[in-house]
Amino acid sequence: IGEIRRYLRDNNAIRVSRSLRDTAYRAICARELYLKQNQKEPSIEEIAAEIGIGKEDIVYALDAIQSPMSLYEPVYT
Amino acid sequence: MRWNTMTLEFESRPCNESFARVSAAAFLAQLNPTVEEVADVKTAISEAVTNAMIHGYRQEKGKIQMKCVLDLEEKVFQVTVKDTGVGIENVEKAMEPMFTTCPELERSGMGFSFMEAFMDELEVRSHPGWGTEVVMKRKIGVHPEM
Amino acid sequence: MRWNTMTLEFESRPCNESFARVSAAAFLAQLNPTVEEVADVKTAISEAVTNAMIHGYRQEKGKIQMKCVLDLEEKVFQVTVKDTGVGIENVEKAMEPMFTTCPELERSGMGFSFMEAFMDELEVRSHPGWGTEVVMKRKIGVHPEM
Ligand SMILES: Nc1ncnc2c1ncn2[C@@H]1O[C@H](COP(=O)(O)OP(=O)(O)O)[C@@H](O)[C@H]1O
Ligand SMILES: Nc1ncnc2c1ncn2[C@@H]1O[C@H](COP(=O)(O)OP(=O)(O)O)[C@@H](O)[C@H]1O
Ligand SMILES: [Mg+2]
Ligand SMILES: [Mg+2]
Repeated sequence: IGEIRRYLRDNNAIRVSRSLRDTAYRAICARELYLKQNQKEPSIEEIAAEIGIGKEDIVYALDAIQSPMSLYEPVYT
Repeated sequence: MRWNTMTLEFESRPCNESFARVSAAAFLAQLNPTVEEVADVKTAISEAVTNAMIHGYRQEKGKIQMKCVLDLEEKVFQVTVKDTGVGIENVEKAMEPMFTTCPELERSGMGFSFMEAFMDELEVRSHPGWGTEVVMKRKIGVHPEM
Repeated sequence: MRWNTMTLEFESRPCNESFARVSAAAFLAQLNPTVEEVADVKTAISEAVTNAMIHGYRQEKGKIQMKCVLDLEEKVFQVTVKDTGVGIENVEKAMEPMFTTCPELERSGMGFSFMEAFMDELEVRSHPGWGTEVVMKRKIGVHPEM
């Protein structure tokens, strides 16, 4: 049932959870590339400059994928 | 439990604008909005917070309070942005499209018009010397999905 | 301007934990941390907020206050998580690794140990009936190389 619900949801108007996942994915890729090229951790600002998304929004997106549960939890608890 | 509320208080500095917007968006996420709904709400909040900083406090020190309320049953998001800055002499006039007291700042005078356009309800309470309070509401999940 | 502060007040409900964590992390972003530094701070905040909800308010209604201060010159992040719940009888004992008053909740008793491990400083003030205040500090940008 969870699968079906998720399927339906993903095919409706884009949910925030989905766009957050995209942002997080790009941030993770940018971080890995930076690590490979510079042998050190990039700062949030360097990632932000790379993918053209604000620092705060990147932080939010990375949090969202870390706790996927909170995004799928029903609202009425 | 039908309601959920939060209050955020922060300093009137440009660097705090995006953090305030993200905090509101993260709170609003509990209503499971679409990307567009969040973008609309963020734009409206941005205008209100920028007004508090530029007009309310004239870029001087001051505190801005943002209060968000979620109606979890009706799926309504309400946000109040409040400053204790200079206030507005004539609210009705200030809300007219294109009206601005800072043309030199390259402001468009469309801030209130944007808030009205992106939210379902907009209410402005202001008195000179007391400050300004902007209350906005937006129902989430009404627009039929593609 | 050396300092920047914000205060967030929210209800003691599990669904607010992630939003509070995100707000703090978004504010911290101004110190330009690495992804890892953000993750460390978030873990510590998570533990403190969860403690307030589970132990402080015993899952009943209550307000949690989170205050964040940025030292923009020294690049230090300070966060205070405060509840006005039941409070702690013996703080020293509560902070011991593995100590827990709720073994049935499958809590590990490692919350305070995590806060200590992930932050540079941890201070706990608590009195029965008054509530609990957890103050944590973390310097950002000290471990630039892996
Ligand atoms: N928080 C506020 N404090 C004082 N004056 C305000 C505030 N918000 C708006 N105003 C007044 O209302 C006018 C119109 O605001 P707005 O529609 O956002 O246009 P703009 O910000 O581009 O001037 C402003 O020029 C200002 O005079
Ligand atoms: N905010 C709080 N209010 C009341 N008691 C608390 C609070 N935080 C911690 N405690 C007490 O300290 C103990 C240890 O906390 P912690 O190290 O986080 O472990 P755990 O949460 O797994 O029990 C808790 O079991 C509880 O008795
Ligand atoms: Mg404006
Ligand atoms: Mg704990």
